[in-house]
Amino acid sequence: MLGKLTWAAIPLDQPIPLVASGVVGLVLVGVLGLIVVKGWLPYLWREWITSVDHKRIGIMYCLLALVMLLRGFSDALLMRSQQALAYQAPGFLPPEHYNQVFSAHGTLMIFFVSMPFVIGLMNFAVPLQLGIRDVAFPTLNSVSFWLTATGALLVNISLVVGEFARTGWLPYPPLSELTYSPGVGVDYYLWALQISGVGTLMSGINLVTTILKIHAPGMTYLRMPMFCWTSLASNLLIVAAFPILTATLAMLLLDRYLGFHFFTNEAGGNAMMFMNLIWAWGHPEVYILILPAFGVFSEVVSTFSQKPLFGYRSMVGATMVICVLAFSVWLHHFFTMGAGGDVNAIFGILSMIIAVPTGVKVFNWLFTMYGGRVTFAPPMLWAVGFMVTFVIGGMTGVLLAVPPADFVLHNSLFLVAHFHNVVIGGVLFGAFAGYTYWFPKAFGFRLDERLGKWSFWCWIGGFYLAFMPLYVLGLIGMTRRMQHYDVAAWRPWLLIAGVGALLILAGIILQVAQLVISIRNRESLRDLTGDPWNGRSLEWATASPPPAFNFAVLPEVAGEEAYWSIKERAREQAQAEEELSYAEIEMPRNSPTGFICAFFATVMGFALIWHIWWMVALGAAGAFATFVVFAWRNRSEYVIPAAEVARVDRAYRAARRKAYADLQAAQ
Amino acid sequence: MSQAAQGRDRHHADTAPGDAQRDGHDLAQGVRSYLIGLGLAVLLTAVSFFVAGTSLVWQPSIPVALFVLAIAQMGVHLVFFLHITTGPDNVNNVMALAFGVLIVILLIAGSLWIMSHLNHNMLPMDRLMQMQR
Amino acid sequence: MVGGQKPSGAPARYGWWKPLLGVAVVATAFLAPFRVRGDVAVPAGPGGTLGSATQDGLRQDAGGGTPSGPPRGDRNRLGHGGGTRDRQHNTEHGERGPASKRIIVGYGFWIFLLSDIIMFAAFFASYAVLSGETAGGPSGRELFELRNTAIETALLLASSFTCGIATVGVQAHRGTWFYGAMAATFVLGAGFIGMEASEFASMVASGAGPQRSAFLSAFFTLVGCHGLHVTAGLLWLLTMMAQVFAKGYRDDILRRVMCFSLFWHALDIVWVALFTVVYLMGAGQ
Amino acid sequence: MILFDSLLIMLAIVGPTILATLGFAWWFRASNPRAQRLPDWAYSGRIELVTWAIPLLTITLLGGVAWIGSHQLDPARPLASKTPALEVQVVSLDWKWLFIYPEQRVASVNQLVIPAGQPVHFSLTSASVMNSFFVPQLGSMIYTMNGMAADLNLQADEPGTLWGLSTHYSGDGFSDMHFEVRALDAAGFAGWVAATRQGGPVLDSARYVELAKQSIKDLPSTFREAETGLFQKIVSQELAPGPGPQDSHGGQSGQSAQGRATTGAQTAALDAVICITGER
Ligand code: HEA
Ligand code: HEA
Ligand code: CUA
Ligand SMILES: [Cu+2]
Repeated sequence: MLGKLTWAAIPLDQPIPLVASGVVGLVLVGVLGLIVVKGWLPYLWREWITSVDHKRIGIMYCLLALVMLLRGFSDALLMRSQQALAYQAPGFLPPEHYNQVFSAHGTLMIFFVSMPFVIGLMNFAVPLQLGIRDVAFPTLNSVSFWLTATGALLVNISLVVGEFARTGWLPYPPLSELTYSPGVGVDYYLWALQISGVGTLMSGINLVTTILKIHAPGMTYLRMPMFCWTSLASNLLIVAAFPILTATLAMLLLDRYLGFHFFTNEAGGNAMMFMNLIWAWGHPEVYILILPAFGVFSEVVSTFSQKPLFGYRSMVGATMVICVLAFSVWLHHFFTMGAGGDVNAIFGILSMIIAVPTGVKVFNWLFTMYGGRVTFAPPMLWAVGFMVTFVIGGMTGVLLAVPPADFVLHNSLFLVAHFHNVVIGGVLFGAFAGYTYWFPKAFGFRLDERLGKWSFWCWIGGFYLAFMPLYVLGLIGMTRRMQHYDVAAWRPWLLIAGVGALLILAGIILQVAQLVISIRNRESLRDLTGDPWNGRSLEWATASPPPAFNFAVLPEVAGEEAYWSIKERAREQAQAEEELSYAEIEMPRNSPTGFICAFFATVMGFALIWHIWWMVALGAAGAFATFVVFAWRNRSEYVIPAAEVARVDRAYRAARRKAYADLQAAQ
Repeated sequence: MSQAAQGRDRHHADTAPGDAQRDGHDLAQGVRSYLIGLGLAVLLTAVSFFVAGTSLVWQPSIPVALFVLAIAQMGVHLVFFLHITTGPDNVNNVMALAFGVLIVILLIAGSLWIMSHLNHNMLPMDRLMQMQR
Repeated sequence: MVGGQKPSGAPARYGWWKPLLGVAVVATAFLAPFRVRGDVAVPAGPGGTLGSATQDGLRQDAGGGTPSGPPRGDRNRLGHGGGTRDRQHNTEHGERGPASKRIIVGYGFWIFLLSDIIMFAAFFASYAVLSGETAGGPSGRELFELRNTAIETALLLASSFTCGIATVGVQAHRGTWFYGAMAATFVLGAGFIGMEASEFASMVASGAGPQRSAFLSAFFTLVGCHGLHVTAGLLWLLTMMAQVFAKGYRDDILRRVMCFSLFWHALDIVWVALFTVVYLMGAGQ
Repeated sequence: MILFDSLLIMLAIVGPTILATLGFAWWFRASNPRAQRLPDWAYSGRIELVTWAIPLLTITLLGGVAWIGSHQLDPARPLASKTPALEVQVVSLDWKWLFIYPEQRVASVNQLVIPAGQPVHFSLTSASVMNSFFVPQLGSMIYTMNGMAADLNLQADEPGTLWGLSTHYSGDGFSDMHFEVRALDAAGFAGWVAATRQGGPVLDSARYVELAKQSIKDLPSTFREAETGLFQKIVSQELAPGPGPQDSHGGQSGQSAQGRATTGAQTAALDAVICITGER
């Protein structure tokens, strides 16, 4: 009846996780109870859960990422403390737990922190920057988000029921095959990623179509803000890479569930093929993450230098070069498999070539600052911190791309240091920059700057303290994924790294504090202009938070920096704003499709993991029914009358005029 | 916008994949396109099957011939069934296709290249022969 | 060898042309009436967009027939609203704002198809790498029946053609052609699936199932994945017939039919790669 | 060596980049009245040329280094030496290392003894999952995989005691998959072989099957006699791959005995941390 699921799956014999999951469960129930009692449920359902508004969905993506970030970070702290303790000692985490911890940390950080964060930012900002009303397929967008959330949920269920994979964030066979991993951990991993992978793929298709086909009038390709370009590249990579992941994981699933022999030791299976395919996805994946961050920095550096982006066309070219090259370097993750000198050298050199367009980007940001009037609000701090940090990480990446060097550094902590260097110094800093930069747009008030700066300094200091020692450790021979070790020389460096992680913790606490305090003081931080940073692109041309339809009248774009030129023109002509002619607007209707789909997907995923076949059938039938019902509906849009549009827009304009007048009066 | 401009626009308009050329498009023409496609496809398929089964052709060239025929047939399908053309209205569709094809080639060719080297370096049977001592 | 049906010794050279000839005959039969009625019944309106005249009386395109009037087929052409600006058609350069909904949907689906093809590419790559790993089990040469493959190919090709006819029919709002051609497509596609299923069943029965060797795992996955796509396509096909029947030639329904036909044709393209790489090359090795 | 060369080449450009970043950010800060402002400056063909050219040239140089390096330092490439190479066959098991000396017909577990000054050719495979064989002081690492045999050529120049390990995660016993490497002079090596021949069990297929079962922290041991062709039987999978965990129950896969040995005091001290995550 319940497949493999028995009471043994719930860790009754292990008090710590039991209590912990109990606490988590209680908190969840508490929050849900509060929502019900306070009567927020209808509001949440109407305005968020069923929303197909790209801004709302973007915000929910970021929220998911932040929550998972906390989870991923506690994993990181666990690892740091284990390694600080486990010198000639078992430490406090036995291998089967420690191995779950690093696997869960990597999986969460890449798939459920970085991915949702960058997708959330793109979802939020791209349509605004393009001057349009929504993405190409709004309902699909909501489905994408909820499927991603399903994946995250499944990973977290594995804490309480069963176990998570102990195979690393990429489950190399034969270790991940049934023979060597008979538990459900790998199945949790696989189904969580398959389900969220579908969501990611659909979101990629959605954004590619949006960026290529829907623009405000006059917004030609070469007038799109840099962030749109990098988003385009990133989503093209999603569309091209995620199917490979899906296929690869499907093959592993077939091995595990139906006794196929793709990657097994028996019957001619070939595990090397898994590594080949997973990295054919995996390397593009890291550029999927970093490219939107590059876009954020392009926006931030130019805004806070009060200058246009230097070498815009070069930047576009560099972005697209990275996009294509990303697919020609994947072998650098397994130089040490022994494909021979020719293959290794070619892939090594192709990997290094990516340093060229990336370098161009770095230099162009540099020259964007040159001659600028640089102000150091938190987004700009993250950007400068990024430029310094990422360049170091990129350099060590290029070093790893030299095959003879990789033959001694592969899988060492040097590698771990490299990728945290680019992933924290690049992706995460980019996400934080974007978060502080667009927060006022999303909510209508700024984040507290002082706490933001403090948090930044803790983060950057903590980062260097936590990860520079890993370079040293790698060079003196410490390998990754060690649950304990006997080498005395490693210990001091691991202790320093532990202290670094604590400093990062301080940064995180400050960030949470910043959020809480900013919400409390939101009235004094309120921004009525819609343009708190004196921005240059179209998202700043509308109210904060923007109305459902974003723009009352689609803006006419006349140059590369759409909003800047509008402001310039207004300033030059010093004229009163012309009265716009408003028209009715059609907007997509809310739809619970995404949420319901995700519900059935969760049921189905869980049932598949535990081999509860009747429940699988139930989930599949439910999902199909949802789909048919959705496809059968007759009206997918509603109309906002022109009068309502006019009312909203006039109110915003009046508020903005007053805000600017107040500002002038204050000066 | 003047009417003339609009008329011109229509010709240079963007097309969705699968949309036949809009100008002068009617039922008969639509069917004709599919018929030509079918004819060509049938022809190419027939040749493929013939080549595969025949002993008239130099044997080692057969895979190459099959490969070329398959590519040609995919082209026929794209043009006559999916209406992908090189017209200015189709730039985006073709670009996307080109990107997709590029990735497919990189993936398949790259995998085969890598795996053949790995297998060559580590294939048990060849080596076991040498190592037997 | 499976089922022992292959006459001994003879390479699979016989009879491959018969089913193809059949398709050609059917196709010609299709042509004759269609052509005439097409010319007569549907005057190519100068505006020439979809269905300027309809026999079903479901006239949606009020202004579609005049040369200057915007084709009203895309009521929501400005993405999501923005209704009144008169920008009907757009170049891909976005000079004039968002593209029409038909283009957006078509393009989105096109991107999806490309990603699907990349997924197939991963399965193809695995098949290519593993095709020699028979682990002492049967190889493609012993298993594949080229005659079956030829018939399957013929069925799928014919269904691609009838599917094309269905799209032409639906755009002209002509029920007979649409339903007839869709039904034909369904029958042909179901025939294909039926043959493939029985081929699989006999392989499994003879001990050449996917668990036998890496080669067979890769074979079943690659070909089976295509088969699953076709099966999904058949379900979709029925849904589309039902939707057109229930809702008429509405724009959003027409867009879905267009997507369906793209899907169906793309599956045919995948099949071309499949029969070439798996069957023809596999049987010849 | 190549490592530091490459590092230097890159530092030559990355260093100035970092300095320029900090410099520009500082000098052009809004509160610096002396900085020159160019609010519309967004393009300079000459600078663009330089921004593309500098990394391109650096990479050309580095690419050359990489090309030559990957061929010369390819682990499968025999070392130039007058003495013929010693053959050692390496099998990674769950979770220990087996070294077979086909010429000397002895074998050892978790202990590698090699002659100094003589090249050693390793043939490597795995009995179960992937591992990676690495002796940091000697040079390159290489993956070991079941059903496959990889090559690695190394040489210890001086006698001494070194340290080797698996660098590819392979499951619960992974952290203990390290071994001692003793490089002895020629006489010492011959002596070791002779001594090993004197005692200890025989390694035949049956014994190997026992050895292939999962175990952690095996003490170094030796075999006086190793069956001929054992390595080939492992590579060709004539001897079945290692069996994996044996005591699985429910959704949990087997937990190693060693893993449960958590000390109470440490657990208590870190309860709090775990509570945050509930990570097990
Ligand atoms: C995006 C990716 C990402 C990120 C951000 C991190 C962040 C960190 N990682 Fe990790 N890590 C990986 C990806 C990442 N990691 C991967 C892929 C692996 C390999 C796994 C494997 O081996 O399979 C790995 C492995 C790994 C190891 C194992 C090394 C080994 O194998 O021996 C360790 C050891 O300490 C570690 C440490 C850390 C630390 C201390 C951080 C810290 O920097 C922690 C960072 C903290 C946060 C990211 C948190 C939070 C911020 C907030 C909560 C915001 C607060 C709220 C508001 C803003 C409102 N990581
Ligand atoms: C966002 C993530 C991200 C990014 C952007 C990068 C960027 C790069 N990475 Fe990294 N990488 C990872 C994430 C990332 N990586 C992860 C997660 C892993 C480990 C996975 C695992 O095993 O678990 C990894 C592993 C990894 C390896 C495998 C090592 C091994 O397993 O042994 C290699 C080897 O070539 C490599 C190389 C590179 C290179 C060449 C770049 C380049 O793109 C960097 C280019 C940037 C610069 C060079 C800096 C700026 C340039 C200039 C200032 C110009 C001048 C500079 C020069 C000319 C040098 N990476
Ligand atoms: Cu893997 Cu040889
Ligand atoms: Cu990479």
